Amino acid sequence: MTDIVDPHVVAAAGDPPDVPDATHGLSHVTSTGISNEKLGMWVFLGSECLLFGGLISTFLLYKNRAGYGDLNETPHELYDILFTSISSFVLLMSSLTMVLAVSAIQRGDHRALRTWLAATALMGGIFISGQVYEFKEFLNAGYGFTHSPAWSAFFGLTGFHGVHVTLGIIMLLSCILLSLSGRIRQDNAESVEIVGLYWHFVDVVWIIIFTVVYLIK
Amino acid sequence: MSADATTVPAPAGDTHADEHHGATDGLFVKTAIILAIITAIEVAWSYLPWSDWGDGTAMVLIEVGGLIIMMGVKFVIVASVFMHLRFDSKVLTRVFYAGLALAIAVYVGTLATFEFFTGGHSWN
Amino acid sequence: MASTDGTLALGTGTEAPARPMGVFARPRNTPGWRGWVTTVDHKRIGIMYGAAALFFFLIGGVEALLIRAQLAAPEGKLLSADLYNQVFTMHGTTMIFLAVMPIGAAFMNYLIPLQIGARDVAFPRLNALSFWSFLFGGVILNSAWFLGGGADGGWFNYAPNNGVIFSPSHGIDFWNLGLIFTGISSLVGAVNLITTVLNMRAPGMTLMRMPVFTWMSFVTQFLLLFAIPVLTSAQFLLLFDRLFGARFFDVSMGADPLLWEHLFWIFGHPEVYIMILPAFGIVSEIIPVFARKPIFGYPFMVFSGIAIGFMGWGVWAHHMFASGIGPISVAAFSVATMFIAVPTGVKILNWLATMWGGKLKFTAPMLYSIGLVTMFTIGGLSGVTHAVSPADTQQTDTYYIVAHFHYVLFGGALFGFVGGWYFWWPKVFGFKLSDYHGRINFWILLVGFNLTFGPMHILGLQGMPRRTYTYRTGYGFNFWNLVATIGAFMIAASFLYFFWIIWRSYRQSKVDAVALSGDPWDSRSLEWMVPCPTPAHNFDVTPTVHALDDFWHRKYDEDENGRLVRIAATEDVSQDGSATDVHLPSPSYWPFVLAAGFPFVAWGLIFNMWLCVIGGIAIVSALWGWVVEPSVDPEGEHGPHDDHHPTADDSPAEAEAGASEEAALVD
Amino acid sequence: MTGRARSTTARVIPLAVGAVLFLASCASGDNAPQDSLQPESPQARTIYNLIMPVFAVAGIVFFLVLFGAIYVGWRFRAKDDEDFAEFPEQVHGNFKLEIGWTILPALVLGVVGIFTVITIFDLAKKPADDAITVEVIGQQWWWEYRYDIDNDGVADEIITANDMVVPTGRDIALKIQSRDVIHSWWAPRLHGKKDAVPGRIHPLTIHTDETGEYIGQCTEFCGLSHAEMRIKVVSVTPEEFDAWVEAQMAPVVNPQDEAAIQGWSTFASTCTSCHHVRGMTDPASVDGDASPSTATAEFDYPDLINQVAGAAPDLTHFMSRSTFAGAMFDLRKDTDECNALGHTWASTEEGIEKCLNRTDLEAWLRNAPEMKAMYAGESMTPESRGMPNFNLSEDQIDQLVAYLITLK
Ligand code: HEA
Ligand code: HEA
Ligand code: HEC
Ligand code: CUA
Ligand SMILES: [Cu+2]
Repeated sequence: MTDIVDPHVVAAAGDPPDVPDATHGLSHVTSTGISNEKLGMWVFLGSECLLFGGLISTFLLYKNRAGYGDLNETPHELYDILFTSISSFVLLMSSLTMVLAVSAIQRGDHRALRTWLAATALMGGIFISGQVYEFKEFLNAGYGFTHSPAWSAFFGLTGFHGVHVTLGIIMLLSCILLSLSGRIRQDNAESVEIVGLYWHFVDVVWIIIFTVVYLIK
Repeated sequence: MSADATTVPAPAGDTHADEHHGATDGLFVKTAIILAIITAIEVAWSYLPWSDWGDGTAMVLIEVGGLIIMMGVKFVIVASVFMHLRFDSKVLTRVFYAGLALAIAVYVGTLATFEFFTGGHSWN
Repeated sequence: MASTDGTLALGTGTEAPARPMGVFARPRNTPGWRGWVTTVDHKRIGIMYGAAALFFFLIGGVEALLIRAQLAAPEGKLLSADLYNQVFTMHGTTMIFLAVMPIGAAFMNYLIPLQIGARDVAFPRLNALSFWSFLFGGVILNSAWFLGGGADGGWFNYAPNNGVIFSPSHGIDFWNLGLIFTGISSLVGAVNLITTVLNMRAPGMTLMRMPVFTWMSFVTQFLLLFAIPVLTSAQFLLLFDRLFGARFFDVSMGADPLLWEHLFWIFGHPEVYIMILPAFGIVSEIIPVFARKPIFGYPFMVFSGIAIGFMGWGVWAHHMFASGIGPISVAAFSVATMFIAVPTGVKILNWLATMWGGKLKFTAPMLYSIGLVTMFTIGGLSGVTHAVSPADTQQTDTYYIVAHFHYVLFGGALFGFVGGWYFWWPKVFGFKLSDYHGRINFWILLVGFNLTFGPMHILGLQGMPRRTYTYRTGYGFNFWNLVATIGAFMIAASFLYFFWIIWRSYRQSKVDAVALSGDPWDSRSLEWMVPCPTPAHNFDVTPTVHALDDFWHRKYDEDENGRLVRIAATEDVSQDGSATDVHLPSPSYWPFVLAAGFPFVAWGLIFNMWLCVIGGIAIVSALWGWVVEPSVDPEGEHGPHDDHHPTADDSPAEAEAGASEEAALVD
Repeated sequence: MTGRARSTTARVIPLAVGAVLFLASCASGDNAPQDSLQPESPQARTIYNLIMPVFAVAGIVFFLVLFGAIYVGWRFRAKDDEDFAEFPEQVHGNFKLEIGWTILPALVLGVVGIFTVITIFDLAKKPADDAITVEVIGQQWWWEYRYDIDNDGVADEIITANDMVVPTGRDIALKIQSRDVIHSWWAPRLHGKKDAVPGRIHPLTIHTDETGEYIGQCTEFCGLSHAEMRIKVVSVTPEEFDAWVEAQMAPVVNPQDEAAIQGWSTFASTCTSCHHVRGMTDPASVDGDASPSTATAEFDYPDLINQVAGAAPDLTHFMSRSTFAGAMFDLRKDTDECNALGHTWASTEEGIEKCLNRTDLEAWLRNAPEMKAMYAGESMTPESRGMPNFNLSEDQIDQLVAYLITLK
């Protein structure tokens, strides 16, 4: 077996040079050079596009089918664009704090990591509170989830997104806890980065929702 | 990332240095400012009295087109800078944008069959 | 194992986390059933996929026999209208989601890591989760039979007939929830296998050196990755409509039922290629081996597969030619659909060209492969006649369609799978299936298959609608229905024969136990380099790949005249499976526990929220256990060469992916 | 085989055509009334003319692949294990060949595609201006037809079920709709199918050249009795059609004989929560034994209680139909003699005497859910569909039938 090489050195890129095997095959190096976890997360996010796409399309198809009789207002007629703009802005800025958290742990700055994570989670929390408030306003106006296709689609889409944000907050808080217990180290900063990817994704989805669902009439 | 970085516990400081070519905190803050500005323009844009200006439908097209473009720009900025796509392997960009492109294609196709493509003899 | 990538290791390294949960002491390589429940070995998971899928195939088959018995003669009285509707719905759903897809998954799980020279998949525990959530999804779906009746809306379950008013039993809720969980299984599997193929290839294994089977699986996984969420989004809408009174499909409030049709078929058409591509991959492996020639036009085979996968996204509305989407859309989708015949034709002809000029040996796997080439072509061609949309308005929802899709699904996918069973059986179980009986079985199956589904072409063109529990004399339906029923029982007989062959071959292998070489067919790809059955660690040493069909080229080379000559004895270039110090991911309870929570959530949503709480507790505790459990047990058995593992490892991202799956089902 | 197969290529074409003809001939006329390969209208013929050449192309490709596989298999088989152990020439591919068999099918399909697109738009044309508009309304599990003869966009008061009567030689513009779930309207010898999707109106133009009955069936799965949601298009001469229209517009005549009067009042009390009879007067307004013709008060229909679709068959001119209950049962006996009477079979006492399928009609009134699978339920709820069992006495049934046969 002369052609066994150290996979540390060569990853599927043409004919490898001959280097004696040192690892018995248990490779820490991947063919693409990216870790499995990060690649897996991105692959997963690619698929999430189709999931959110389905719900966004449902909303676009139904947005004017708001109901009959007295309670026939579309979501667009009830939006408070300024309010939503502010909460969207908060969510957008949480992407900044998230990325600063990642950069902090890459520097090995654990305190900054926790601070930024907390800030991110807090901003996510503000966004969710805003959403809860908005939902309550609509409910008070008489429009619930079961009112009409338009309202089902509105609550379905934004609620679904809200659940994603909530899950993200839970992940952020877990990261803070793990960091406090010393389980997040500089050399596994990637775990924070991956949580960050999820968080940013939830944010970019909102960028789309904010424009397509709120701003465009 | 380099092989060493993944296998050998590296000394503090330079672990990922090679990975984030130029992705500094300064860049992130600048990016955020740009995003904030675009968002402000978006909201203002949507408040402009488009339909009062000239030919109504054309104006609405401009309004919507503008919003879509700004949305796209924001999306790409967040994905490339905050999500590091610009600095990472192209594979990541491909799988993610493949999903996105596919989603846009099939859903735009679907909505189009609902809205426009009746053609022929129709009762609706 | 890259899943235990050092960068992601949690913990300080000094304090190896103790047994995470007292009761659930970390399982070791336990023998017996616990070993199977806790396994994260892609091979064992593959075997479980296969076994469970075969079991569901029998259920689906028995349902098919009920259908055929009912339709043997006009005015059949075996099943009531209501029961018949449940039976064909469950037949279609079971065959597609619980039989053909998971049989494909079985092959992919077992073979992909071996063919690319890896020790396991990228995320071994997620792999186990895939299997268990498929199994429990199937349990949820079929539990309907005992809890008030199966789904009765047809496998594509159009709105608004799938609403509570029109289908007040809980059958469709079981259908919906069951398929959401099998969807999670497929999605997790897709993330896993895509990452595996991209990231875990042996040195030198470039993409264009991967076996065609791995390539087709890779394309399949992308189709799953992007198609499943579309179905899931439709299912959420239905779920909220049925269980929480939403209005997504309430026509009286202005909803449009075509939304469901679009969403379903955006998923549904890629789905049919999800079912056929692995089988295409399988025959692409088998034919070269028994033709003693390399696959003809490897790049064309690969790119046609990619093309099929790609074009498969632009044709969904060919299932809706009669649904009133308007002539412009119909024309566009018609033409798009036709052109899928082009890459598929390339495959068919390349297989024939592979055989051309070869030395053909008609073993059972080879016969089944040729069966696929010919029978699938029949189905494919009837597919093209559907694509001619004006004609499809005469064909759709008749038995002509039923004929089409059984030819592609049974004559295509299943023939390929059975061939694959014969081919890889020795690799998986260490003994060969009787080839003699296999060949006889092939002919019985071929005749039975054509008797069953051939006449359906005629029935359909004569105007027999599908999904009808009865028909009348005077329409010309009687004779051919009887023939089809006879054929169906012949298929059943041939499967009973198949099980007998397995049993007999097993006995035989015990009686005259000849040690089986790792390479019984003189094959080409890496999995044949390791012993039969495959040792737990796959490869003693990771092979370095220099060419397509690398293992073949280790055995043979061309001389000056371009003739093939043997350059090494097979044993000399094979591995003997004797390595002892290989680190393997450790078994885990959590994937099982997590998935076991699913049925409770589902039943809870249907019957009583408290059951959800039970399921939720299982899920949350499993997630927690998963996160704190290192994916390689620090106290587990492994060899002395431990120095690459300075720390106890864990992979939070794996858990996160699990968590967002969770998100999907909580929503 | 080896030698012959090659020279057979030329003979493959007739074989393929033969196979198609075989398919077509498997059913002839009478014994396959739903055959889609026996077109009898311009539209169905257009489709037929499109698909037959495609079948031929498919047949040819099939025979090429099948015989190709058999030929290759035969010619290149390994004679024995020794032979198998030898290696054939190792061909890895042939770019030109492969490009060839990529392009060739593409060209074939391109041609097929062009004709397909032409046909699609041909069939989607606007119907002729003098077309009669018929609203085709699907519901679980029967079809209702409403006519707009003069095509003024307002449905005339012609509401019928099961049998759709049309004149020959005129375009019939169908407006296909549904009141509950998706159905699909299909009369194979006239046209391909078109789904009836609730909330939408789908167009389909049919046209008959010859008088006769064209049958079909609902083909989109629509629940329990999808198998028995049948279709019958009755094509008559234009004169007969005009007569039919006139008869349909005519108001009902109140019954005269004793049993029928009894039936009338049972009907008014039991059946009118679902069924309507246009112009029916209120039996309660008949004073004493004065003639029913003196009953003048319009009948005041109660609200419909249990049909999800919101309707049950209109019975105004029930006897002008040849079938009932979603065309599942014959109303007119299915004998040559009775069929010869056409759609006016019930216009005479004698016709009714001889041809009324009394057995099934009575059985229907006795216990409808036993005759046809429906979700009628023991008690009527807003979700139930179909006609319930009213536990009527035999006398009541006789009286109801006596009444129903007056609805000519
Ligand atoms: C494995 C699954 C599978 C596969 C591979 C296919 C392959 C194809 N299918 Fe099929 N299809 C189904 C499974 C599958 N289908 C199912 C399950 C349904 C019904 C769902 C339901 O309603 O329940 C369905 C329904 C279905 C419809 C809708 C019918 C209707 O309901 O009205 C249509 C319409 O266009 C269609 C078309 C095609 C085409 C064009 C192909 C093509 O990919 C085929 C291409 C292959 C060939 C053509 C043969 C080889 C080619 C050559 C030898 C080259 C030369 C050929 C020519 C020049 C023509 N299929
Ligand atoms: C891969 C998918 C697949 C497979 C393999 C099959 C296999 C078979 N199908 Fe399938 N079928 C579908 C997918 C499949 N089907 C789908 C998607 C539909 C549409 C459903 C819908 O309309 O919603 C359908 C619908 C369908 C219909 C139309 C029903 C209707 O429209 O009313 C019919 C009718 O004949 C039929 C028959 C059969 C038969 C006879 C087999 C046979 O080949 C089955 C052979 C297998 C066996 C017979 C089991 C063998 C073993 C034994 C019998 C041993 C016994 C063992 C024990 C007792 C333990 N199928
Ligand atoms: C709860 C509603 C309901 C009531 C009350 C009802 N029917 Fe019906 N009836 C139906 C429905 C629905 C059908 C169509 C069933 C089908 O074909 O699927 C029908 C069909 C019929 C038909 C066949 C009509 C046709 O053209 O197909 C007759 C005749 C009939 N009913 C008579 C009666 C009589 C007589 C009574 C009273 C004793 C009655 N019905 C009461 C709902 C009702
Ligand atoms: Cu109505 Cu099927
Ligand atoms: Cu399809």
